[in-house]
Amino acid sequence: MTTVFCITALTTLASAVAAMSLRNLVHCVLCLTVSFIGMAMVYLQLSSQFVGFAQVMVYVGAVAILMIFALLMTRGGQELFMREWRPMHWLVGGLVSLALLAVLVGSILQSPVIQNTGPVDKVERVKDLGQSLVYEYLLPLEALALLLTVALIGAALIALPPKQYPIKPQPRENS
Amino acid sequence: MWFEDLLIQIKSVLVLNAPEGLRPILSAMLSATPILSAFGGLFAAVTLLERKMLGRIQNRYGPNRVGPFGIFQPVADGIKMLTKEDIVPKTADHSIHFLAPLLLLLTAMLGLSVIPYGEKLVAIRFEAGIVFFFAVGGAAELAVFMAGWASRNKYALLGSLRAIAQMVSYEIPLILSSVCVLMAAGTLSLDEVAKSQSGSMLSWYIMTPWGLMGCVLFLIATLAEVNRSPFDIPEAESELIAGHMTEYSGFKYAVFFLAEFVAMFAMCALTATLFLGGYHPPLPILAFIPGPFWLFAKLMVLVLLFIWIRGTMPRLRADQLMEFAWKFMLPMAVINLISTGCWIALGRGSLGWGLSALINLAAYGALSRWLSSRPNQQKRTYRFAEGPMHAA
Amino acid sequence: MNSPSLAACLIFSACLFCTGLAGVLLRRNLILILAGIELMLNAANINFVAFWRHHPASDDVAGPVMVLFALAIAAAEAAVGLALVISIFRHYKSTNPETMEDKSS
Amino acid sequence: MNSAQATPSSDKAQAGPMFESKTSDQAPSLDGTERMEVSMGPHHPSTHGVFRMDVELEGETVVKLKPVFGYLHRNHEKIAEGTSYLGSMPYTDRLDYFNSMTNNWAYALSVEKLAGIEVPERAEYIRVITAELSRLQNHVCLIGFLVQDMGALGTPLMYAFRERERILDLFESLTGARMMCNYMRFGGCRCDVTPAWLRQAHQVTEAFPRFLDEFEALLSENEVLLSRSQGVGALGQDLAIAAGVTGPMLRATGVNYDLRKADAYGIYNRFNFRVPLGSHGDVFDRYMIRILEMRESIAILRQAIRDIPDGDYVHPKAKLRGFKPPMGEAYGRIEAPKGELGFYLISDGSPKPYRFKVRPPSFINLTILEDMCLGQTVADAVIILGSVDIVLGEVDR
Amino acid sequence: MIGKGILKGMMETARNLTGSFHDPERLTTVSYPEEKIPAKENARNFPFLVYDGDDWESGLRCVSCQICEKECPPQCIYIEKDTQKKADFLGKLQFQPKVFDIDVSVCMGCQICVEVCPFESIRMDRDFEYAKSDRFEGLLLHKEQLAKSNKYYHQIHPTEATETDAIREGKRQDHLAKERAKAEKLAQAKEAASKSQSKEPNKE
Repeated sequence: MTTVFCITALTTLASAVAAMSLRNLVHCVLCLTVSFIGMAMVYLQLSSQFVGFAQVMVYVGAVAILMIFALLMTRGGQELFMREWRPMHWLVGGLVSLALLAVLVGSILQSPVIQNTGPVDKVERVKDLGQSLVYEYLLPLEALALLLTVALIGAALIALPPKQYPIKPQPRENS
Repeated sequence: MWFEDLLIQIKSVLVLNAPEGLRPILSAMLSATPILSAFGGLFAAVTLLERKMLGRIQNRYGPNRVGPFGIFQPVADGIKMLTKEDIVPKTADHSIHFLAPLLLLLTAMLGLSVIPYGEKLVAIRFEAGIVFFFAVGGAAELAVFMAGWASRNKYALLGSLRAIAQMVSYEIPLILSSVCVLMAAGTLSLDEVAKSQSGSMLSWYIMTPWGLMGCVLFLIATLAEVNRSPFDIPEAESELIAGHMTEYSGFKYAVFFLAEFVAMFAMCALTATLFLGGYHPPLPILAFIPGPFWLFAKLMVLVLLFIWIRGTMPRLRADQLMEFAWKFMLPMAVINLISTGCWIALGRGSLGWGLSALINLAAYGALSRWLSSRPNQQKRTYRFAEGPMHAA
Repeated sequence: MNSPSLAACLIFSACLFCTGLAGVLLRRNLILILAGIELMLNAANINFVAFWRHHPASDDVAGPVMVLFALAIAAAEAAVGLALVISIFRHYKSTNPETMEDKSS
Repeated sequence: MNSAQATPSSDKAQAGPMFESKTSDQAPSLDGTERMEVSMGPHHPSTHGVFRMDVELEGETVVKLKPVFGYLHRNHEKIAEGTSYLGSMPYTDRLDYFNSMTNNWAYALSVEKLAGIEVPERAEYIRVITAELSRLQNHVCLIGFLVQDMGALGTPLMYAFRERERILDLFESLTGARMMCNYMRFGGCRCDVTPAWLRQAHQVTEAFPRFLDEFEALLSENEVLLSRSQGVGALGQDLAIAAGVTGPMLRATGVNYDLRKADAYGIYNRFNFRVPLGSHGDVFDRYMIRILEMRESIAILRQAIRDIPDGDYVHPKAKLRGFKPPMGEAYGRIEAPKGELGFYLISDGSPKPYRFKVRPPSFINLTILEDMCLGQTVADAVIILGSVDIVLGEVDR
Repeated sequence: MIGKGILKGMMETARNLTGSFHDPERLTTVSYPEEKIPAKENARNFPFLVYDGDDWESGLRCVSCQICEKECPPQCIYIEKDTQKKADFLGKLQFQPKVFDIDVSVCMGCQICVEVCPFESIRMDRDFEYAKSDRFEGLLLHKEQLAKSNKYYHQIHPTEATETDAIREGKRQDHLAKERAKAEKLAQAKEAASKSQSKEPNKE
């Protein structure tokens, strides 16, 4: 439990909360990005470099950008404002998640796992990671590759506009 | 070697004399300061050099008013930029408008921290250094978006969306063409990559067919990634005024400019590390000249190449740019991976060299044939009028 | 480097998970709902790495590998999910899940 | 084209930040994305002067384009009706300020038609030489600007200006001014050319083909330029003829129409030259037609400089002051570098024209801008505008 | 092969880059204030008024006929006649301008005033460095600023000035001849008169 971790964790949490509660959707996505970066830093502190960098690459470089594009394409900028404020809705939702949090924290603190293991001195090696990917987890890796391909094609197909451009120039009336 | 040892000695003396608590911070700062100041100075020099060289290409002198041969032009530019009024549009999102250039600069500068400047001179020795480099580069897209969106200007938004689309699609060939080097070196760490090219020029990866093709692809993708001509579509001044930088002025604009140049330096340094032997001299005899010098020399050669290209080329259209990325760069990069694989599998000898060259040439020939058979790449012949005029 | 204790990591990830859950429950915009799901996924990922870090077995990298898989799946999910959002928006002219109900009835 | 094209979506989106605009009254197109209205100009780096294009974009595709001009309106025609015939001559310099020589010639030609003035042979030759020189510098600069619009950072433009400078030097040593020459007079020219000047003109002419070769090596095969210009802004023959398009733009569509051949005004029937024709009518054809025309102009220049006779440079009876043409009307036209440039004059016998009308080629070539730009992207609209070859002084008058 | 055209273009720019260091044809610009392109002899910019001799006021050729004022297309010339006359180079009494202003912010340098001037008094200057901090008063040139000597005229446009001098010399010769003829006539008439009457003395 270091100060660095405290700072990272608090920043990450704060920006996650902001991402879920700000009114301006673009701000939400930007805050979400900050919390993704914060999580990557947590990975680094857990001495898992490659995962941390991959996290930044995938979430900041791809997912956040994708969200922003989706936001702009769906005129998200204009639906910024929560039109109606329904306290009951918020109360129930908030209570549910707070309750879950209480349950989780309680069970974590009571669990025996956290008592008997201290941090082990080990570092994730990229070489080991790669080798286990292609030896141990080859089948999941291939399945994942397939999944990604299918998802890529599927996403492109779903998002394809119903009509094709470019627009043909119209003939002039009476020329 | 002596140069690197000297630097390390200085640093250790300074750090060891500092109080215990300050040491990590001091150490980090001492690593960062020389890099930042070197690249800051390089930025100033290159802005002048670029204008001079473009001027010469265009049969002009270039800046020659401030100081002898205009060498103080960057200083004058700096003063001008700093004293200019900082105008922020009224409807802009002020905080994001302010943060965007800083974030862009930050991402550009973070990339510099993993480049090996000498055998012992690496700011941060990550095992997955190149992944860090690309991951940080990915955040630049976000900064560009922030700039374009927060300006509340149609040109800025259009420019930033174009920039993002361009950077995202060129990141794929960029990474794929660097993967061939990683395959050959068998590591993700940049200083290992540089070390694997020690010896003479012949052991640089650019001396192999796949390395040459990879280097060309990497450079083209770099041009697109740092928005240099002919891929400067995000800032296409004839269409979009200045793209995402339209609403920036004064200091913030200068920061954008700086970030762009630093990103270019970082990419060039990466290219030099991956393909041109990094800090190694071209001949072992020249090893008495310190490594950082060689890296910067290679970097400058690449920067000059970029300036030369900028002075020559018209700009592609946004959709043609994407077309080029997907129809030429991506297949070529994938084929290059195969050719690298052949080279490695055949024992890195002349047989592998030949096969790799063959694969690359065949692929390049086929792709360029296919691309130049498209309707907008035709060689046309023109006729001259015969017979009667069109009746008026 | 002294890394954070397991309990801290777990509590941190629980907090993140609940934030994501709250977002999914409370916000009425499909993109933000997706963002909440991403947060929850990430919270789970942190647990993977934390458990791996604190596990005594030294040569095993199951945790990071799981995270990598989860990352890939999350990326695929985001791509398809956002494509769906766009397609829904084209159909209903809104990204609010409640207005969709209204229209379909 | 989809149905949303017809809906009135304009007028409102112009002011105000783009995200706050009320969307309910704006008809989105089928895929739910909004159209963006962009005003390109009058202070936009691409618009060749104070010219504005109101562009409506679907993504980056142009679906509507309205050229707006008049920012440079200087009342040329009305001013001309209030001054003497000679007094309008310097004003014609400022129509198409790249080609004051051809403007002068067109005006002088129509006044000569009106008053029935003969032009001495030497003057005709001088006119041909100066006109073809200005055609060279106009075309080469236009190509420079066009490639600049494609984003080439001014390198071709600088080369073009380097060559143009030599021609402007010629003009300066002949007429005293580089651009606003004010050189033609009714019945001839203002001053005579010297043998030294002719030698210099010969040198410039002989050096030009080498420059053109270099210029083509820089541009004509460049893949980027090819893909930017081929198939972009194609214009059909029928539309071009119907809209009254003239000049290289018309010839790029394949219509064989060149006033130097069709009218054979001046002494153009004495020269041996060809008229290049395109077949696609796109930006690349316009570019190539201009390159080829320059080569033909060089052929004309060689013949003219070789054959120029001695004699008067201005009709001895031509009057400078108190010039009063008889009552009547006349329309004189020439093949200016940009197209057919005509002056229509009505005289009531007084020293001032009763009616003075210019038929500017750039203005009329500009009228079909929208037809060429529809369905293309914004970036294309910029280079299509560049390929039309407009000079706002002539468009707005 | 894709890329061939691009390489060709890059060779072209490289040739210009290197050429700019040794080939004056490829570096046509000059560093302006220190170095100036020698002016062409015919170069014209704004009009000036020529005077003969050393004193600009008495030597001014302008006789205030106001033809240039009338013919000037942008009407940038403003002339007021003086009531006092002065003798011109032929000894004839002529008007002189009291005010002769040219607004060079309006003048377009078309040279029409020069062409129409019957007294060779207005000519084109080639000075172009007219930047002023006051664009109204500063650019409105009065006759003391406009008046420049014939020597200066010879300096800037030698051929044209020599021609002009020849014309004026011709005019003077004509005039002298005419005077002589007149004087002879007068003398003859006088003689005749004195012969016939020899009463009235000449009033002159």
